Amino acid sequence: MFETKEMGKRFDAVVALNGASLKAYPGEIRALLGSNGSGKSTMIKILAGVYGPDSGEISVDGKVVSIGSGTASRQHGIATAFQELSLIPTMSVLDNLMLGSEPKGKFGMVDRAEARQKVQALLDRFGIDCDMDAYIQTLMPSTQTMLEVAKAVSQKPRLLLLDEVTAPLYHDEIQVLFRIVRELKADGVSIIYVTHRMSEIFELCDQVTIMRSGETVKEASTNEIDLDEIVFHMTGQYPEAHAEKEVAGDSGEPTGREVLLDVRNLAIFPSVWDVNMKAYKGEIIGIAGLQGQGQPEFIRSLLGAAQITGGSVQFDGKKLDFKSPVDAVNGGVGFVSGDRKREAVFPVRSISENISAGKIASGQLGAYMTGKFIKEFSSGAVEKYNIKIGRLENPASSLSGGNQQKLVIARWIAMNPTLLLLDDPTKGVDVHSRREIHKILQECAAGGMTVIISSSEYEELFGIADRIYVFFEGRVSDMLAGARKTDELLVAAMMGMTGQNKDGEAM
Amino acid sequence: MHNSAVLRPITNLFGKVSGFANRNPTRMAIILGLGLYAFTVFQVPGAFSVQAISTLFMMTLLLSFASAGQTMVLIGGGMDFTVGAVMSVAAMITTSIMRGEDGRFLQAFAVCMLLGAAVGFINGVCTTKVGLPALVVTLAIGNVVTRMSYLVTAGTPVGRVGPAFASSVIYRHFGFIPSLALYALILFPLVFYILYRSRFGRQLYLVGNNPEAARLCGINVNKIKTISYMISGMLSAFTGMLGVGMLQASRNQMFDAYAYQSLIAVVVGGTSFAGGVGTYGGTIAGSMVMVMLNNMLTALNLSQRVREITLGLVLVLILVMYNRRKGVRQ
Amino acid sequence: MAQVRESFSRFRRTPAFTGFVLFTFALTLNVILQGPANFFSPNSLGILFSSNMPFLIIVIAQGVLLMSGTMDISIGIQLALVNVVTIMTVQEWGLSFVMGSLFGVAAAIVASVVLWVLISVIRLPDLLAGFAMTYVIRGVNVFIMNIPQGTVARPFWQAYSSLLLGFIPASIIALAVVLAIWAYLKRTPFGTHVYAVGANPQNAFAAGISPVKVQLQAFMIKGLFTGIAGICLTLMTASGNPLQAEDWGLRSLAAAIIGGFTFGGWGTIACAVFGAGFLVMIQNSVYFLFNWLANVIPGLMVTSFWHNFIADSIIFLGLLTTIITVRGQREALRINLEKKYMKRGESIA
Amino acid sequence: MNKKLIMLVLAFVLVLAACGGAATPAAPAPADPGAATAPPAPEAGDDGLRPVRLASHNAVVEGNSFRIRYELDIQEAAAAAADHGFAVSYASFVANWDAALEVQQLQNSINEGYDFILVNPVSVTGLDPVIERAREAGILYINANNIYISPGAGVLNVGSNQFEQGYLTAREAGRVLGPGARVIMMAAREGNAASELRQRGFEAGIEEEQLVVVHESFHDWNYTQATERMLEILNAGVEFDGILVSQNANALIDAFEITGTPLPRFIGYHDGGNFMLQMIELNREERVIDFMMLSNSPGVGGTALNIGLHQMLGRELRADLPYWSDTWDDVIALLLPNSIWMTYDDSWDGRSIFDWEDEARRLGSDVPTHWWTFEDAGAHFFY
Repeated sequence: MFETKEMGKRFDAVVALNGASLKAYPGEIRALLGSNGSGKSTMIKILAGVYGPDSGEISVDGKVVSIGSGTASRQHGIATAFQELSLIPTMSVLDNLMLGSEPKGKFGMVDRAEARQKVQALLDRFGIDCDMDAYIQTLMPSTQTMLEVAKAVSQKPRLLLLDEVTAPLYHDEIQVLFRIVRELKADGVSIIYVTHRMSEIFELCDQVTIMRSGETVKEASTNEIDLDEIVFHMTGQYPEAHAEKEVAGDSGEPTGREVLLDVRNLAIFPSVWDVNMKAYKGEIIGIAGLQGQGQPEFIRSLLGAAQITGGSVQFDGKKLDFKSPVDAVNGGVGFVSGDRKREAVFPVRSISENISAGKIASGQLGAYMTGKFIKEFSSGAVEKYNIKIGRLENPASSLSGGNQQKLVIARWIAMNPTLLLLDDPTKGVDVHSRREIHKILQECAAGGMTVIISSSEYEELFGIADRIYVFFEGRVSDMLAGARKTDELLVAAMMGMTGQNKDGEAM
Repeated sequence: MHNSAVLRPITNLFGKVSGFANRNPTRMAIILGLGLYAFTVFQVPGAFSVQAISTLFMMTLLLSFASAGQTMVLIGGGMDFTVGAVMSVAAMITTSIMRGEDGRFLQAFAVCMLLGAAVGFINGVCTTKVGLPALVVTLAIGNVVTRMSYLVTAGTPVGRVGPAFASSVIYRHFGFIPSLALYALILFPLVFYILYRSRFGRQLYLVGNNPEAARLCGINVNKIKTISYMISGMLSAFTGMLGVGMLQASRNQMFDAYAYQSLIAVVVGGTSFAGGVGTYGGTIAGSMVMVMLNNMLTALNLSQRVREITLGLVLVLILVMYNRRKGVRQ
Repeated sequence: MAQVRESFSRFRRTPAFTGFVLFTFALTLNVILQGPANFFSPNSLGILFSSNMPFLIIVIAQGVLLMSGTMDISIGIQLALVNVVTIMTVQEWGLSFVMGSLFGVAAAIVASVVLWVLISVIRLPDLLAGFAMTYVIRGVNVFIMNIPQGTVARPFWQAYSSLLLGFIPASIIALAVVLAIWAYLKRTPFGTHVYAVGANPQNAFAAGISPVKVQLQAFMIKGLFTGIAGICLTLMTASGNPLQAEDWGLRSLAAAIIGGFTFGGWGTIACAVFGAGFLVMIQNSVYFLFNWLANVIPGLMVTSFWHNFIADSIIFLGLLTTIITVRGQREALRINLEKKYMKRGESIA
Repeated sequence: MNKKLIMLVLAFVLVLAACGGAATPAAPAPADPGAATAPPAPEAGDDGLRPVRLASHNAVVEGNSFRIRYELDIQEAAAAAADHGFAVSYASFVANWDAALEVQQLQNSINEGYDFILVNPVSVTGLDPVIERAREAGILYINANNIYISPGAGVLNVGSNQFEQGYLTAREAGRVLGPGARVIMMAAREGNAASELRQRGFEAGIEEEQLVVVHESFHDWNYTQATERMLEILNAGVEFDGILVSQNANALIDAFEITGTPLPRFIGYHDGGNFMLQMIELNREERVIDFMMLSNSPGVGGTALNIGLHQMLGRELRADLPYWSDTWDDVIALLLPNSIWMTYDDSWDGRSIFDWEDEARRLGSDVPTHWWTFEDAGAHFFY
């Protein structure tokens, strides 16, 4: 059996794991549950050898081991299917599935026939209909995910970690996956199954381990626990999925204010199918939902960074026609990304330059712009919004994640845009900074700015959002406002447990 | 890691030097350059003279002019291999327009700027829009430019620069300050202005550091990069004019070696291939290192083969001190 | 018919497609300008192969490095190194040509391993490391051979440019050897690891593959191929020259990129062959273009500046075309994907 | 293990190929120049002129005023051949210092059935296979300028006497400076045959005149590099009386102008009009600097063409020519004397150097040239 005890892991200021534990017995399927940021992904990555834990111990069959690399993880019989996939897109299916474990043939060659046979058997077993010589990048996302699972299974693990693999899968593929997982279970393999889909837990799993805020809060057999209780342990609230929608009469839309943004039947292939939304001036709109339900694409489409494939958007009374973020910024839109490293922060540039990036971005190219100006501008912003961050001339990379995020928010607030878009801005940000960020956003809204904030941590939306749109599978599954802003309704909508989504539709 | 007691002090020292080089590339380059000169003087005492320092100063200036555009392009995350070709073509244009008469300087200047901007524009469009590696694209464009210069000049460029223009480059004020320094009084502030005092420069650093973030900030990344190539083209063209002002008569491909020379000077000055980091001050110091290195190799009176092997090894050594890419495991 | 279309559309998705299109264009141009009868004569084909074999193999060698995510611009002067070592070991030590060749190949492998240390172990920027190496090797070459000299025994060079069975260029044996080695390597784990390392060293490392080790293998194979190319060059010229082929370093890189390689993990040996073929065919076409012009217009005195200008312009345009075809490919891919997606969605609904 | 196997296979294949090649009859290489080149003369055309298709192959043209003039001289000589019953059509191909491309182009020209191939080769070796094929195809093949030294190739070379260029310069330096004078020696390129030959000439002259070389450097035939090297030598504070340089002397003079350093008493040699002009201007007021202006005449190509035309008429080269090469065994080389040269005291025609000013101005960066006419070539070189 595999066991982790008292695991601790911090990323900068954020505590991801705080004494969490997990057990996996042979021949059982264990659901690992938790809301976003509960630490379950971190746990998986520690077992996979991607992260090293700060404290705690991992034991295999009662012996304490250390897992320092992916290879070590494999050697202990652990195989992982990652949510973000470990496949190499420019290589063929065959090569990817056999990478690092090629069957040896004569003269040190790979036994192609055997490899093909193995891969074919694997593809057949998983019911994947694809050419094994095709490049991964030419395959559908769902097929890629199936291949990721197949690759993990092909390593004949004793412990199989499946991290949110069903999200991109179709109904029939999920059934195949379930069948295989059950077969593995019959063979005595331990399986840890991470999912957001509640229905799957009862269909497939024997045991559940629920995590919250980096701690393991509940372990139980699926026979002894029901959905409401699971949601309770995940969120600290009981859901009201079946509580009725009478209150829905209250749209929560403010009266007497101008509509700034009017989204109708918006579609963005292949992640957003049909979204309707209205945002008024001075309003804070929250966007909630599990990961990968189309929120990032929706927000980027408003910025002109993602191509709209259907529907229409009215912005400030005109048709929204941003060809690129340049147009959007000039049109008074600001964007704060939660993916700091890739999309927001300039790590080697100074803090003041990072804060002034919005100011730098717009205006005459030849304009005179001294370091002093930038410093004054940024220190002004820092003072005005009471952002405490290190010395202005230090590089941004010297800051913690939370402070980097404040930096990025300060960048846009200082520009005073009409519409500020935030995509999961508090991801990995500590509680204190988060509170400050909320305060800033509220001040801005009070000043007439419209804020659209998407967050994977829905609790925070209650605090700041006037209305919350809940995304599920590329559609708005519910809109919560006023009295309907309850944890229970939100959780239900996030899980797709509302009348809007029929089974099978786009599943 | 080596655990040998003999190697440890050496690796430690090297680690310290390398750390210093990465923190203060400009100062490191200055130390390196002066060190090379000190070594030269130690070996060949005659190498220390007002006249020699004046010449070295002049050569450093010329290389630093040629490297100015390269610095910008590298900061913006690109690479410009047309520097040498543009310099050579500008030199030929200058002599063939001036034909020994100073009055035609402005015409020559205008045509050279036009040429530099045009080549830079093509570089920019082909690297950003077409998305091919800058190294290969600019190399191909540089080749076409060079070939065209042969067609136009039929292989024998004509004319000379005007005498006043020539002496505005090579005359030595008070016997030792090269007149080229007067151009530096215009060029350096211009480059410093573009890099550190203009909105363009600010955007350039952001684009080089993180193009995706810059794009989402509302910076027109392709435009900024293209402009950096255009400025590089124009600066190269102007340097070509000054270069031929020094040598007075032009030849095809006369400054081709500057493509690599400028690249190394820029890298030694602390600008990284990764983009977003770098200073022009560092480039000037890096140019000095290159000039001092060549000067030392000549002063040591080496045979050509020894000279080339030494040059290669010293370059490797300098590169090891700077610009190490990060490993897979961090 | 449907099968043909299917296999064509699969071919369109491979990296070699753009190179193939360009190569076909250049080949057609060459055949037209030279006249099909002349072009396809065994003699002419034999010469085409024997005189371009070194370059072709060099591009293949460069391609192996590109697969593993690095490059070597000193590969050109390394050819001269092989040439010089081969000739001088024969001349000074009285070795047989075959033994001398083995020394030449060994020299190329040593040079490649040194560069591996600089690029993969010390992690210098590959462009500048290669530039520095060019100087070092050039100096070493002149140390070994101070002036062009030496000969290869007649039977060897005659064999190289002869036609087997009267129509097969003997030089093709070298290509066959290189391709056979590659065919073997492709079937070893190295054949896939090299792509993984080039495309995503992190993921490759996670899968238990050492990027540094794989790059060492890539550099050694590149060294071996460079050695074979150097022997071809030696057989072709039947003598030694310490300063030759230097600019083949950058040219081989350009050829590989034109053939469809990218910097890291994308591209096959076919790309190298097509890319090299394109460059060779364009140069050859330019020869025949001016040959034809001189015939058609008597008294025409075209300076050779035009040759180079036209050749380099076509090469530049070829580079641009690469991306146009690649874009078309990507677009086709997207449409394909969309279609599949829709179909799937329908069938489920 | 695998690699060993591959090596073995490779060696095996090569040996096999060699055996296969050896089986084909090898044409003996004639050492007699007359026998080497006597193809049947082509039929006369409609205009009564004998058509001769000439392919001129050059290693490089771009950036090299010598080679540009070389090609132009061949064109002029080709046009002039009409007066002697030949309609010479001229096509030129350049290999950009790429030996493989050169071989390909030469082989193409052989296949295309040119009557006369004139080669200024990339390297002084490496064309044996090509030469043999040309001979088998009955094509007249002459190697011009860069002497092809591969022993036993049996090819006729026509070139300038590079050794003499170095030698004459060093002798003139010795005459001007006197024994014991300190000189700087700037060679062209290590590892290059022409440069090496000139160096031998320089060394012979230096020894005879008892000059002392105080510094050595190289300019790679690159004008800018020559100036930079000279600047660096001046920086090094080397004391010297004169400079010996393998062409590009004018680039070195630039270095003196740039730094304002007093000129040495002697510099040589270079072949361009610019250099002549420079010397005239520097010495106009008073005698400042002695020099050697020496034309490495690009006309060798034109001369080679005219020699070839005589061979086409079936005439036989004289065996008692004074210019046979004695540097290499088995190499047939007509080394033309360097007829055009001038020093301060001794220039052509006995005119003062200042009388050459217009001529020098006209030349510019071009070089003075001289090629032997059809009549001259016939009279001098043939029975």
